[in-house]
Amino acid sequence: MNEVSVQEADFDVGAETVALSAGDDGAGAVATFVGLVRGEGIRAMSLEHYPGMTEKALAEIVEQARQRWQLRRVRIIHRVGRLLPGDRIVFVGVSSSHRHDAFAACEFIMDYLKTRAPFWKKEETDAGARWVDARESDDTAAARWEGAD
Amino acid sequence: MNEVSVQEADFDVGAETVALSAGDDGAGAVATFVGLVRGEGIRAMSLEHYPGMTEKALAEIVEQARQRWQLRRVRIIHRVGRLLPGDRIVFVGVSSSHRHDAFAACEFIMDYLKTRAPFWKKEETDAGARWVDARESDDTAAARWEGAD
Amino acid sequence: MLKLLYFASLRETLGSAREDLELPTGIDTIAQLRAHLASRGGSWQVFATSKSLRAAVNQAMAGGDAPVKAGDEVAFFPPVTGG
Amino acid sequence: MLKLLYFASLRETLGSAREDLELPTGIDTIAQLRAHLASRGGSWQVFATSKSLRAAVNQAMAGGDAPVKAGDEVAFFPPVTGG
Repeated sequence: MNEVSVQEADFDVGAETVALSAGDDGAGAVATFVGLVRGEGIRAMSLEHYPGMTEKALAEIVEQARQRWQLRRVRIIHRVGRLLPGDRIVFVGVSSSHRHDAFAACEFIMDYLKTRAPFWKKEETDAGARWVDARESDDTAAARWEGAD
Repeated sequence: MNEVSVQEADFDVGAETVALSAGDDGAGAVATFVGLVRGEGIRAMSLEHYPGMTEKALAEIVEQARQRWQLRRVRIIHRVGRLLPGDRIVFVGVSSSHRHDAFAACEFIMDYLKTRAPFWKKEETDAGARWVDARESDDTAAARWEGAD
Repeated sequence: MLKLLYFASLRETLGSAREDLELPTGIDTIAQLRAHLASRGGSWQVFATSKSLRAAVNQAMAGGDAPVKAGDEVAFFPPVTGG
Repeated sequence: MLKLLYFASLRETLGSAREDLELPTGIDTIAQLRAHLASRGGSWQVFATSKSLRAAVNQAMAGGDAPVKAGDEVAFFPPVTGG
């Protein structure tokens, strides 16, 4: 099964979560994350990416997570195109024998995805369209994994 | 909606995850955890609990999580009775505006549930039935939240 | 009267899930109640010998110093293993 | 020949998503390529003025010292904001 998908289509959170442990009775722990478009005066959001590099960057992040923790299955789905408030943007799911590895890897993947995978968000507001600025807090979140665990 | 359920029945992971953000466009982040029965020479597992205290203990853990982080919705489902390898045992889901709060609260709730909620597991193996011993690593995991974040 | 509950391996060790106990004079804490139960001898000595046994008073975790009084619900059980 | 790609706000600033560039002599690194592009003037000066602009060579993040050679795919873009 493909670990990484970049797609316009929505995804089935339940099916993706269940697939992380289906048929694997060594998987005692599944941690997942879903990121959604928040309202906050936003009418819509458009996600652009760098086809080719995106998939490589995500696969590289998964590889790094596998080197740090004992993982069984990993799944990343990131949507691109135009999304509305409440729409799902990203799914990250990790299965492991033990919960700490699943939690840590899931958060690590999100932190690295936020700072290393070539996606860009443009918001449509009542005042017009604007590109979302990168946030320093995301750099800080990613940096704390360096030397950790 | 009830935040805490203790039940024999299985649950719908997808529906529970979706419900954490449905109709709330301020929810930008949903973190979930599913714990499952691992095989490892186990034929089945029976979960006993202390009705009344269990629900209070879980509600208290949710309350503590809400005091530590900015959370929107929280959901805990814990199954009791006889379960087979691969069966789901527990679901913890948290929604928040931001991912760090969702991740931290979800892991905190699991760590505290493991050490403070009155559930007991009995495994059925080929060599007979045995009560599962509490693990020191669970105490360590719960203790690290004291004074943290 | 005290409502006493025993769970999991302790329930099996004692062969009892619950009992109603007329609270004897001089028993005001969990520690004193444990000593009283241990004095029954046989499998009840687990209340003296087990260091890991936990207690709850009225469905909240309680240490040895926790007060017990008539009308309370007191539970004893091994360390929890849920999740 | 170099394949150049521009993304997001940079693409809009330049009014260009991609171009094929005959690599001028003396340009061996990302930093030199940036200086060359900035020398076009107008909106291209963003390559000199923007501190946050990122680069990738053959789809891997690259710093200013990273070598570039004919046949490479080089991309420039603002800091990423996915997730």
